[in-house]
Amino acid sequence: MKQENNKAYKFGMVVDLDKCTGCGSCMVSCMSENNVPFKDDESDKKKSITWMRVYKLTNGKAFPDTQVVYMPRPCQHCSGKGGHGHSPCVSVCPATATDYGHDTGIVSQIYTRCFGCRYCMGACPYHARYFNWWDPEWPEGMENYLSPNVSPRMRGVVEKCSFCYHRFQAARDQAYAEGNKDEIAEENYQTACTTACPAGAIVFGDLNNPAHQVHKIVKPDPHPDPRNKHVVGKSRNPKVFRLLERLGTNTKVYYLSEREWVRKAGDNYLDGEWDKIKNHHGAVISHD
Amino acid sequence: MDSALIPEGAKRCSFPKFAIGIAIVSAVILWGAVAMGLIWWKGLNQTNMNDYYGFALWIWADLAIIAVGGGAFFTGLLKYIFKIDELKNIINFAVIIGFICYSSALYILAIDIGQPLRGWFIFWHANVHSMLTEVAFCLSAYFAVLTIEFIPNILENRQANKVPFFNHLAHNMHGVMAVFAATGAFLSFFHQGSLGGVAGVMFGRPFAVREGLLIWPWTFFLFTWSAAAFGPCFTLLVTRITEAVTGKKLVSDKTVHLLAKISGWMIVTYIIAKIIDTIYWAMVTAPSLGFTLSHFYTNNSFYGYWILITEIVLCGVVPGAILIMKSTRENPKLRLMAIILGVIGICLNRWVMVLQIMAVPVMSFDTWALYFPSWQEIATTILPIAYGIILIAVAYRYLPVFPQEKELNSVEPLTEAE
Amino acid sequence: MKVDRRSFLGLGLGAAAGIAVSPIGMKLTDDSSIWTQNWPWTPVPVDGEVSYENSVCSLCPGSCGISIRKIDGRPVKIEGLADYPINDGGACLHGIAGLQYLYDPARVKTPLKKNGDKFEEISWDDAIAYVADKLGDIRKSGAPEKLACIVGKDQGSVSGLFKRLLKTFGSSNFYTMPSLESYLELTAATLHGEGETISFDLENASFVLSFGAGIIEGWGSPVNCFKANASRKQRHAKLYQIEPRLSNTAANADKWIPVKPGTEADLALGICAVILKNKLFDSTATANFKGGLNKFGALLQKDYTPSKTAEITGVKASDIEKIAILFAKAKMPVAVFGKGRGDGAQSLKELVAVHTLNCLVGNINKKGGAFVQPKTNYLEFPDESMDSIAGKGFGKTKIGPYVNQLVERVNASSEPVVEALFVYNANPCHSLHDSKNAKQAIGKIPFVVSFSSFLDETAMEADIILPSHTFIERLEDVPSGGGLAKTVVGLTKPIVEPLFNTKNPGDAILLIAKALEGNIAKSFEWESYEECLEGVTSGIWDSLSEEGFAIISEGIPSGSAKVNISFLAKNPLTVQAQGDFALTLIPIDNMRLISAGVAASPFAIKTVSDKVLMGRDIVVEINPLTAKGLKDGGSATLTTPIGTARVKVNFDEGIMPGVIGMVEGLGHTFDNKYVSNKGINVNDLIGPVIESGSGLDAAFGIKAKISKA
Amino acid sequence: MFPFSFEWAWDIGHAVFFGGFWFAISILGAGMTFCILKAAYDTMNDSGESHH
Repeated sequence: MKQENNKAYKFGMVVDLDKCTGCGSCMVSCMSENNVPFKDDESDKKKSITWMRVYKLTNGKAFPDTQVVYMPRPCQHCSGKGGHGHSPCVSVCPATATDYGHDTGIVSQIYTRCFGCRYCMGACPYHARYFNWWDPEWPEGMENYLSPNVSPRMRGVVEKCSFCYHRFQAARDQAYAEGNKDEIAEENYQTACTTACPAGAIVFGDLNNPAHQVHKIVKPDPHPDPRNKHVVGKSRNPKVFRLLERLGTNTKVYYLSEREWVRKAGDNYLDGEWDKIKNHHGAVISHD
Repeated sequence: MDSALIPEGAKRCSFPKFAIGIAIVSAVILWGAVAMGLIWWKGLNQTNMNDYYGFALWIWADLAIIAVGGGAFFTGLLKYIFKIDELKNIINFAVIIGFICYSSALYILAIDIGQPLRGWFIFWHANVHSMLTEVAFCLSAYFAVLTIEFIPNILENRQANKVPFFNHLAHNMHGVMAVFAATGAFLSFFHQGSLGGVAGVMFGRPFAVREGLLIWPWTFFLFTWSAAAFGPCFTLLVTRITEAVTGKKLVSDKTVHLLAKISGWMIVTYIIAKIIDTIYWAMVTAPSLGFTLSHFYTNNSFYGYWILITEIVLCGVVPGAILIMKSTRENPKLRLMAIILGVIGICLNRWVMVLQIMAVPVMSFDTWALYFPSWQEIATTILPIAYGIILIAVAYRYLPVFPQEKELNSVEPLTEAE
Repeated sequence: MKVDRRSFLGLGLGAAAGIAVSPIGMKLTDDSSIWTQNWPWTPVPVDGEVSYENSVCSLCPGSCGISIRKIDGRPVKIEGLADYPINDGGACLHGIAGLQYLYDPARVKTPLKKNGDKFEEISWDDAIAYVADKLGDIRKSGAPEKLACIVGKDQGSVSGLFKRLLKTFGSSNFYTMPSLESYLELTAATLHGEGETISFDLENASFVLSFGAGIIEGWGSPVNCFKANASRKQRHAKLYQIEPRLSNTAANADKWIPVKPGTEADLALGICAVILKNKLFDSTATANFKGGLNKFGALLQKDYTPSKTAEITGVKASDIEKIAILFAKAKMPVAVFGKGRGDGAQSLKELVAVHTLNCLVGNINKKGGAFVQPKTNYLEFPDESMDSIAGKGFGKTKIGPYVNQLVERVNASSEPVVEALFVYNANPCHSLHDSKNAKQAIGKIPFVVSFSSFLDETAMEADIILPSHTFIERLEDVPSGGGLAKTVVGLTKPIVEPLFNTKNPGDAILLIAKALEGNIAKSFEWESYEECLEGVTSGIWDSLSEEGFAIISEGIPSGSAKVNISFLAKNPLTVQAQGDFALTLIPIDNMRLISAGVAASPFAIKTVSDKVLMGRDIVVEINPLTAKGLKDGGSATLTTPIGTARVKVNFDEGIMPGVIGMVEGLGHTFDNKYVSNKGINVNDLIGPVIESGSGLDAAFGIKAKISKA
Repeated sequence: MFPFSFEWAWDIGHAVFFGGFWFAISILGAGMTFCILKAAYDTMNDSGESHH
């Protein structure tokens, strides 16, 4: 299954949760960029399509020690155990309707191929995948604002965040036009949520490229985690963590927070486990 | 009026009585058909499924009926491969039950998918790494096998049999049935297993994921084994019900005891494996991912420890024990209780492996999700039962399903009820 | 017989086999799946040439620069405009969703005239003639002051035109809805003198002491505030948030100081007391104080000792002292006022008390402090031509200082105090406290002219609607506001041809003025609004038309500011919540909703949490300690002195015991199923409380009780 | 599913999976063909007898 190009991007994201204000710009920018539909009642969040969803986390303490943090959650674009591209969803899709781009690290979704078995949704622990329970409908005239870069989905198929793949295609075409085949400028490919964030909390780029912001912040470990061979690309920044890293999903969306309880909320730990690892969390016996 | 079609010497109720019975059951089918129509016309928004419950009642029903339908391949395996000739007395019926289960499974899949008209993509654009792909291929192939196994029995209908070609065809098919049975066993092994694999490979779902052998998680083997173990229970249960309804003895105790015994030992071996698997999962797998057993069983009253204990002890260990001991096995009441518990157990196992997986939160800040099916889901799930009843009734009335029927009922000339 | 059956069976099987092997089945299967991939009822957006246009968003005082992506002239996406002096690329969810307003189902597509209780379409000519005719009668009757006008904000040329029309007509009854801008000016006027205004250098402040200002809840110039707040991390600047609930701002702050609702002013005075007592103030700054600093100090030492303040506010005495010292000793401290978005009800005592902290520590007109400078006015209107009627009418005093008094007077008096009302860019029937009361008043006015783009609650009360272009379809100057440390005027440009038979409100005014003839027409001798705009902004027009914006003022103002402390020295009373129930209901400003002006877009509503809106039910925040007898997520009945509502409750440890929080901006009732008939309008439950001395509606909340439904 | 559908790959996964599948299918196919042909043959034979 190895079809890696000599020039492979590994697009990823890091979200600074201390900066995130929970304002919702990323959600709306995503919706309008990707022709996401809306219904008259969207308050049932289990039936509401939000490629980018902002979760509200609390530290569970009583007044006045309560703390709250907002966590934007796009598709995590898992590269699967050992980073071989077998993400939880890609490996289960019976019709190859979702696939892992070994040249980009992006998990794609082919709406015209999907026949709606929803196995991928069951397999995704992040609830990043959404099913079109209804036909998409727009009020009269409003379909005029739909973007031709992203095809509206029909009823009965699964959809999810694509890291604005159409923007990658545009940037790639631009790079080709400018004659530098295998180098897309960092600023030329940014997702809609990243550019919209008024707090500048989201940073997006190529995790393989040391020159990119995202790489500088995350400092992905080139070697597998000695404590769990399935985990690769673990951050060597002690303030950076990933969601459910222990499962070996190897997400490419990282989170950054100064607050310990927030970092702890990123995964599940048995009693006492966290205290053992928190201090050298991320900064694992740093290779190289 | 339809006496010409009824097997020679067999006593059946009057046609009007039969017709009325069929009509009543057909009403249920109609109800289901309406729901089915709604779902196809308006889409899956007719269900109570949501983005947390992509898999729900239907997938459970699928897994459950395929599991209990496992009696067909297993009995076939014993009869044709292991040459346990005694089972010829029940193999026809086992096949019919299997046929009903598998045709129902296919029908449920057809309404469960969001784009039924694209259903064939699963074959055309097959992703061979997906357990579901394996299920689809083996399941449909095995359905072909069941059809093939069913045909001879149909051709043995009094009128059909008069047609020389059919007569010969039936004869020849019996001749090579072993080959078909072997193929069926091969296919069943894989799709039953893959259904277990469906859950076992979800490494994003600590409640479902299991280690395993090569590409196959332990659930793969547990599902195959449990289908073989509990399938016969269902065969025996349906036989018992048919006997009750027809007021006739249709299968000799000898045969029943034999199948019950085999089933018993299968259940015991399975439940030992299941217990080991559960302990390993609870002690090693889940903790390695940061989860304690209590996380899965103590949030709400529905998904409590009771479900685990009921599945493994009450509906696993108990029926197993009853069926392996001669004294209890040959006690009709205890045996009936055991096979009922067994059938409940396998269905409960499939429920847990579909719906509890969806209910358990994985992200530390996520919440439990509970779900109750819409009437459309319920109606479409009950439809196969009605369809099964009709098919069995028709088969029993017009086909020589039970070779022992005549000898077992030769003595008393009574008018039976249907 | 036998033969028949056999041949029949043979035939049947043959046919079946035939169809099975024929390609018909395959073809149909394939075609059907292709059909599902191109369902005619699933739109396919047309592709075309991509282009970008810059403009300015005027949905809120933020006035952010926006870039609109177009496909063959069809706008498909709004994004923040990079390098724009206010938002530099960032954008808020409402601006990004702007295109949904363009196609809003509730848009008024052509002038409408009320006939009985339903609207009829009429032409612009008839509409203008009708309005001019009605106004003409009022003028003839010799009481021109009975024409009143309510606008969203008193800034920009369009408001200027309304004001001018009223003046030349002969009325001084020009009202603006409450806005942070107006509060800043009022505070400045009280402490520093008329014509001054205040802004805050949040981008540089090293210690921000916010008295409930929702710095990331839409306060001031939202996106600019988001950026300033986000940069705290790099600058190691601190934010202390004082308010009764854990708002997003409080959650994001370095410290959240819960305070009893409505006692912010007392806390500020308590802090002043500590600063004065411990000589932590800047003596060069206090040199600028007049109006009885000593009297003020004495008063504080008597009534606002840490212990007494702690009593009133619920903040520990030790904390009050700590905060005072931190604030006074900080390198670049700034105290920020204006609860929530700052455009709701405010108490002048609170505004002045908080700003006095800035004056005491001497951060006025210093980097990272508060800026005090004259209001910038870039508009140069030629002198109006006034006739005797105009002069006489305009000379008469206003009905009341603020909209609330207007509403009060109209409802109180039997014969109409207002004959005709213009409403532009405002929705008083939804956003004023006791909105039912406001609705009644508007309904009582014989002739109401709405210039709304949408058939909102106020427009529905109007007798005639002269629909305006949305900000995507029109030309307008949009000055920044809301305490922004610099003043930037942006130019909103028409991005698309108007979708419907609407006009630029500026042009509508010109038409009315011309139709009124006489001195009024003479005062509006422009061919079009565009010509007018170019004229009145001539000073900055080149920059506006070329850059898309003009920076009027920037950087730290020179000179210090005199401080007149007499208002506080008179020891004004702190406003109390109306009623005598045990709990206090306070409104919550939620960034994902809009409390004043237009309603939130479908996209914005979609992002609203199910802990705020569940189906049709609004969800209120309540501390578990206060929620005796209630079930988390269950229904309850909320009662205040002016109303009762069915709500759902959400147990939240992030709100003070004894307080109930209800979000603002829901409960719209117009015809847009995506945003209307969701929850209730908190202003139906809270009534105005007029602050003595300022005349402001200072209702920070209202007493309430809640019980299981 | 077929070498001409574009997900097809000549790797182990496909070889094993489709190998097994087509093997089973061909057995069923062959088995049925045999039965039908033989049945037809037998039918012709005994009808031949009846003429004598």
